[in-house]
Amino acid sequence: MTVRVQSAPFDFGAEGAAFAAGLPSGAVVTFTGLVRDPGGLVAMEIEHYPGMTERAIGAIVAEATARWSLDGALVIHRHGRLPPGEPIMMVATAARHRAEAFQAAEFLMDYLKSRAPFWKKEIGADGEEWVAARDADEDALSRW
Amino acid sequence: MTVRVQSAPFDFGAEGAAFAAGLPSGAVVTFTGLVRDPGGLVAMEIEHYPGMTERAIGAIVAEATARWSLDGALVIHRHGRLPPGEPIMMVATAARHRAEAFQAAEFLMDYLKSRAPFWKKEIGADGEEWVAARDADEDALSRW
Amino acid sequence: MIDVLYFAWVRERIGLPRERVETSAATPRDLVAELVAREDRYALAFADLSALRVALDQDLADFDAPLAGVREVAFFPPMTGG
Amino acid sequence: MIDVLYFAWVRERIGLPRERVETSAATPRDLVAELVAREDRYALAFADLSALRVALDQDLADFDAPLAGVREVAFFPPMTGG
Repeated sequence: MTVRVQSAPFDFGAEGAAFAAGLPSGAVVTFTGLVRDPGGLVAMEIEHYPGMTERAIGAIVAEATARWSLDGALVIHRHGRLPPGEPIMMVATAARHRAEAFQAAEFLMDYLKSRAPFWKKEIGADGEEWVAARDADEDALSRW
Repeated sequence: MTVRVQSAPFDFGAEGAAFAAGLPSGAVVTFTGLVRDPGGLVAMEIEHYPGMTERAIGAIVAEATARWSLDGALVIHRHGRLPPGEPIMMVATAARHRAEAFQAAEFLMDYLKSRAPFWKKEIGADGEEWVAARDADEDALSRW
Repeated sequence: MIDVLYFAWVRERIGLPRERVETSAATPRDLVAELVAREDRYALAFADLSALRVALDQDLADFDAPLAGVREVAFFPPMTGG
Repeated sequence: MIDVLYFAWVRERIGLPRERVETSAATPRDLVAELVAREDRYALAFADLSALRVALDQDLADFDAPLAGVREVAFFPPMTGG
């Protein structure tokens, strides 16, 4: 189980391939969140709470590995100023069967969205705005 | 939307990164199926039905793009003799929000498992055996 | 004349991947009955139709679907791709 | 003395990322009341507690949880990571 919190960019394809290499799993799922530009975005600024971030993500990953039979799990989350198109974060899960890998990846994403201390701010040409939490993200937790 | 049926190996990380490059999406999901070795496996032999394969996968991808708002979808499936550890197939989906990307990827997988004309045979040191279809795979279709 | 294709263990039991068959069968089920009457290897391959699938011109179909106008029939076990 | 941390727009409204506070507040809710009484910028930041979250020693907690023994309190809006 690997957790990395970093400002540096990463190549989600290379990370996914490195994650899967050598695992005995038949099923590998990756999710990657990218900076989307709905128009006029200069950058996404991501603030986090050092110390609590690693602790919260570690607890979420531990819960996922307790619920599903995983051969591996990976979480990478960036902070700082990210230009459009760059990856913000990724999760990867590996399991014997696809249902477990998919469920664990969705669980990790749902909890990372609402329980890991990151805050996104959109920097536009005309100003800045904190991204508001979506009710749908909080609601997503109730299915687990 | 890209569909490839091939005997050649592929690098699922590189394919995933190439798929995501240039897409406006915030969410990219990949699933990769690998040849798992439960012990003593020499190779996995995958037979398919040329012509029907491309037709069936095309119909499944079309159904997924009709159901979800996708910016892109990719399916690669191999046939022939594959050694343990190599990728058998992958799907990738890209969408604005993660729920759509996850659902479309799971839908593609469920239908590819049971509706695309591929058959797996395990080649072991002591003999060969066709992989039996799992009831769980057929049952998985009922949720869509 | 119709092209009949076999895959996976159906192909192995029958011993060939495809053949052209002269038939006036109205449905895949009728065609299976004609083949089974020919030789034991067909009887072995088609012993349990519930374990088999059929495609007509490369689309999954029912064993009771009409064969009229169909050029290619394929018999195979449930798919195990993915 | 307790370390109080602020993140995102809470930090921006209060104008600093962290401070040490002399307090005998029993809960985060009591601590907020003390801060709000100090200056308008705190009142602005804490105007709607339902829009805020609190962590005690880096674990999410309730605004009515006991502060006894806690060394670090953090206030912030709902998380938007992922």
